[in-house]
Amino acid sequence: MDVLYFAWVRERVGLPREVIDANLNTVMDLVELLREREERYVLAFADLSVLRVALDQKLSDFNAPLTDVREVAFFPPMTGG
Amino acid sequence: MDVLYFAWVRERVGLPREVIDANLNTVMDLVELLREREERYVLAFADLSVLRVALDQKLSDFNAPLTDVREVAFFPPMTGG
Amino acid sequence: MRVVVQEAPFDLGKEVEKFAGGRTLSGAIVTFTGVVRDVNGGLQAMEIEHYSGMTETALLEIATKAESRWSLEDCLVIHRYGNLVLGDMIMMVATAARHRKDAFEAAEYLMDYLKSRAPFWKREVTHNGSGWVASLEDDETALSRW
Amino acid sequence: MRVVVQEAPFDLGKEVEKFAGGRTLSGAIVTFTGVVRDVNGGLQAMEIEHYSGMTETALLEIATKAESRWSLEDCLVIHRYGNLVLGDMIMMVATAARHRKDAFEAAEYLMDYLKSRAPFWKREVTHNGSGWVASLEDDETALSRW
Repeated sequence: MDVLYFAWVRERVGLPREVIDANLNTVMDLVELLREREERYVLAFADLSVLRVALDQKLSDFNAPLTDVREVAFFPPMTGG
Repeated sequence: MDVLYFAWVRERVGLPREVIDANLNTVMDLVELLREREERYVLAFADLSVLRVALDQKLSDFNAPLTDVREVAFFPPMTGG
Repeated sequence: MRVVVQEAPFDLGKEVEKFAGGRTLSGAIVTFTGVVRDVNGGLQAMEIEHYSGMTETALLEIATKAESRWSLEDCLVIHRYGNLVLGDMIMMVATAARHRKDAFEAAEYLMDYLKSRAPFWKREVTHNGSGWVASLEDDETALSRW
Repeated sequence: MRVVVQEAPFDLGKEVEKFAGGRTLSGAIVTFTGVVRDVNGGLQAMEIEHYSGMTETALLEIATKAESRWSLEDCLVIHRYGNLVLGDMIMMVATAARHRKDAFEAAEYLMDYLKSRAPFWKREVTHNGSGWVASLEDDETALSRW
């Protein structure tokens, strides 16, 4: 599974993209897995209320299942326009 | 006093502008004077609810006084834009 | 603020570019352009009559009100008169503001007032003859929201 | 419908001219242009990051929703990413409709959704350093009106 980070999430994690292979049920499980790995993930995922998640390039939420998902992206609220 | 007509008011009256010299109190007095002159004015001023009047190039109404007014214009509701 | 009443066509692209270019205070530019369209089929031309003198005054008054009511950096109104054909651009307004809400609302306000408070009258020429465009109840009630 | 995501500048005048020109069904064309402005003073540049792939999909979805909700003849969205400087045009939308109400509302809808549903992130570079632009509560609540 590809995991992508954008804007300050990318900066805190320290990379734009990585591959995570693990048996996970939901997005929240992925977040927990990352938080347990290193301090920089703890910082990036400190406040989930200011984070958004997209599954296979569609906006989703942290309780969504990861079944058949190939690409997960984490980022702050968007500021386009 | 210059009296101007626009759009279908101009067409019904048959001219775009004329000079009227008379001692008149209000716009309504001018309308009555014109109506008494000829049938084409009766037609042009048949329904005042679909007419607008401007005094010296400012929108006004039929009860307004003509004191010091130099230019009166009659026209249908505007359709700009 | 700039208000133009002219018979000649205007270059929409150039006007928009000129209006929007080089702004460093306004984040939001809104434009509206009115085009001669074929409402009921068979339209060949449109003639626009106006009240020279009063038109300029009325447009300036409308633009001044818009600038006093919203936080605008600038606004522009161009309106044509005379003979136009299908697809011709009749008029345009443009607004520049820090925030998009101001730019949008001011442009809508300008349009609502232009529609029924600026002394222009449209006449449509079709295959079957010609007639003056009737004013719309909607256009009058649109003013009540401001 | 046309949706463009690009790093290069776009020519606002030419885009507006191309979008508006030759229309005979739409009487109303509305455009919005977003410009890099100096909000707090000292802005030098703006960097726009985006989520390539998702961006195009999100913009198409937003434009499709606008066309299904209002009676539009056409709509256009252009959004840039990369490095921009003060006064640069960031993005534009354009809508063409028979009636001005549809054209205005659809343009505002496109803008509201672009602001908080298209995956772009702005970073401002000032004399004192740089920082990510925070999303506005206002932009989120703006969606609730649709």
